[in-house]
Amino acid sequence: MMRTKMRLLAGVALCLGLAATQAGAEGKPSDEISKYREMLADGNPADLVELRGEELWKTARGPKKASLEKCDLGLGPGVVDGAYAQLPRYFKDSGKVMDAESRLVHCMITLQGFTKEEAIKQWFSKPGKDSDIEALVTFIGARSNGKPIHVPHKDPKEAAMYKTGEYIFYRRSGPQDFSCATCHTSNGMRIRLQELGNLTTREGAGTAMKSFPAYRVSQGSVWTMQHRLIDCIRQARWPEPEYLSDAVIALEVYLQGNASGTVMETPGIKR
Amino acid sequence: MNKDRRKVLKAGAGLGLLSALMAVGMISPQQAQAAIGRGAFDAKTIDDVYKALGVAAPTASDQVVINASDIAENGAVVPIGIRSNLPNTQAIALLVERNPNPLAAHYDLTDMAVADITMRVKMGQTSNVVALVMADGKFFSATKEIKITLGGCGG
Amino acid sequence: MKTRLIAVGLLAAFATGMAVAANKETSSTSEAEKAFRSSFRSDNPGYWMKRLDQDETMALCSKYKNVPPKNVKLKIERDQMATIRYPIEGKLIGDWREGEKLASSGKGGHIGFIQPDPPGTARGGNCYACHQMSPKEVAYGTIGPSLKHFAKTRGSSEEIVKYVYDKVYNSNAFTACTNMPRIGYNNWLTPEQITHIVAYVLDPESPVNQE
Amino acid sequence: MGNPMKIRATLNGDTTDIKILMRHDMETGQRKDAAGALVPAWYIQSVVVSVAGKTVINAGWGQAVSKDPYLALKVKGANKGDPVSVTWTDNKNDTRTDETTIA
Repeated sequence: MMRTKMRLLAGVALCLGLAATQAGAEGKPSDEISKYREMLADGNPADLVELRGEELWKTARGPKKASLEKCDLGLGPGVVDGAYAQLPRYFKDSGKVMDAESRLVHCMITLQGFTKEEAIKQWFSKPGKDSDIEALVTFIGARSNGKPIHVPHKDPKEAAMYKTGEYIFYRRSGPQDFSCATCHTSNGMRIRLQELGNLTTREGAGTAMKSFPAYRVSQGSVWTMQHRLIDCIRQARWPEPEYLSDAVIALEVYLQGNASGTVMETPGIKR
Repeated sequence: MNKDRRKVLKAGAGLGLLSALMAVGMISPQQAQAAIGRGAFDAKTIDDVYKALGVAAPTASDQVVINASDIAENGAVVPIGIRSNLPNTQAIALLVERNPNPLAAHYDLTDMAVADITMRVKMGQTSNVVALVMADGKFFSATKEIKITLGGCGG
Repeated sequence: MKTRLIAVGLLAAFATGMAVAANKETSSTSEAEKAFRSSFRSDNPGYWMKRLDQDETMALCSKYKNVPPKNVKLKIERDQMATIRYPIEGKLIGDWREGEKLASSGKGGHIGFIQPDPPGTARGGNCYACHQMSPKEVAYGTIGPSLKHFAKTRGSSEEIVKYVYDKVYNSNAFTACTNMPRIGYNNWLTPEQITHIVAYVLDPESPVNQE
Repeated sequence: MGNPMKIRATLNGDTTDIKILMRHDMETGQRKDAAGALVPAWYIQSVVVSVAGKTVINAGWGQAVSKDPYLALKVKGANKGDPVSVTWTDNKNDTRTDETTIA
């Protein structure tokens, strides 16, 4: 009911007609949307999620009754500050290129003794059931605020992942002929009223990547970058890649690589 | 005290009664909380909300200001601020005309409060929102239309 | 007017696509495709996974990042032009009111384990995601050109009617590797539904051609 | 019990800005779950804000208040260091109080 479905156009068009006669001093749609976003920015519910993540990080949990404080996110055991901004990266211990989320899950398995299934059982929140992973990633992300994204993909394994990410970015298929590139390779375009970043540029990729994890008001929860990308792929009408799969991490390497140099500012707040 | 009593009586059984009672120290906030009828929240039209609150037609006033964008990208979260420049503002309420239950929130203000409140509400569709204010025992209002648009991929 | 409704020549095109694309690719591309393909749950139904298959057009557009060399571009456009099919009744202008609903809806077609569409969800054309149409709708996208007052500026001759139908049916017949989906060719909408969108664009009564 | 709130209270001149974020799903009673069943209404019905022990605002809320509610208000005559207390109560009589001091 509250989430009124699609009959909107007719309604909106009608109401616009009315509004035009009622109030001559209407703002431009783009200005009004900016105002809407400004009003949202002051008071991001993700701040509460971040606090919960910090608690979870420090709490001894799992079969090994250990906290995550010794987790190596790429800058050494226990170093959280600035780590998110330099992920994904290649990890020798696992022999894989890992993003913040796959590395976090790795630590939940190795340090806390969870199985992978247990660790990722609830990788995103549902109404009434908050996700621990989401909270932890929000905490980790915020500890990179003020730091520039730096994913140079110099290691051969990272370079290969960047190439794979680029390949997937341009790969068209499905009943709408979509690829990521369909919406995200031009400057200054909109889908409906939503600006689309040109993700092949530092500015476009940076604007997107610096603000995740982000609270999405349409979903009423924080979305991690994994969630963001998996849902983009759902919107492209493809089957979903698995959580933490290489396709998603490869896209992240590509996007973080393109965004490198942009200063982190999380958690964001989005439509 | 006499003057205050009259004010209380004038306010009637509606929105401002509790704050008025609280202001003169006749009841505590806890009592006020328990005493506020939920009926107004169940009302299905603005008129019925007014009836439940004991409000006759409020006077439109440019001293009541709604601070909100004309367009909201998502109806699940619509930020709305209400400010009253009227002296002795005792209560503020927000109504969303086309929601199933128009009354979204009401606030009884004590002397310490500035009549300037911001909140976020759900709107099922494009609608007028009404800011209802009780000041000095009288009711005033402001109205603004907020359009709920579709953002993103639309799926 | 042709009045055939051919079921769809899609499957063959899907099947041949991958092979054509794969031939000339470097090994890094096939590694990338392998990494991509291995990223999906093994219990995805086959008819979902089919959506990852590429026909020749998709494969070529991906390979050239949507900027194909001239000869490839011309070949795609020629091949795609030949795929266009028309409704049985032969009438290319339908009901603009139905067209408006289709143009406004971005629903339908979502699959997957997380948030698939409820059964029976109707597919929309989602035109407003990319195009301005009725001047009264403010929430329009700008990925595609504005279609506001389309019939007012370009008329609604038989040629224009056919052009709009053909373009919606198979956008790649006119511009290879355009961002616009091949809405008829991919069976996203039926030929009849496309005639409604044509009406929404061209009917003088349609909001698109009003102030 | 509920989850902690985030309360910011800052003195600017003679006015104190109080900004409150609460963690609550604010179920309207009109949403359907994945199985198509209505999710029962569960939402905050009252919020009381007090400064230095005195009530400033007494709010009644309906189902229309957004998930993870946000409330901003202003107070006159408060001082740095004064305690600010916020209490919400929902329709299942769950309640939560958090406090901060004016900075």
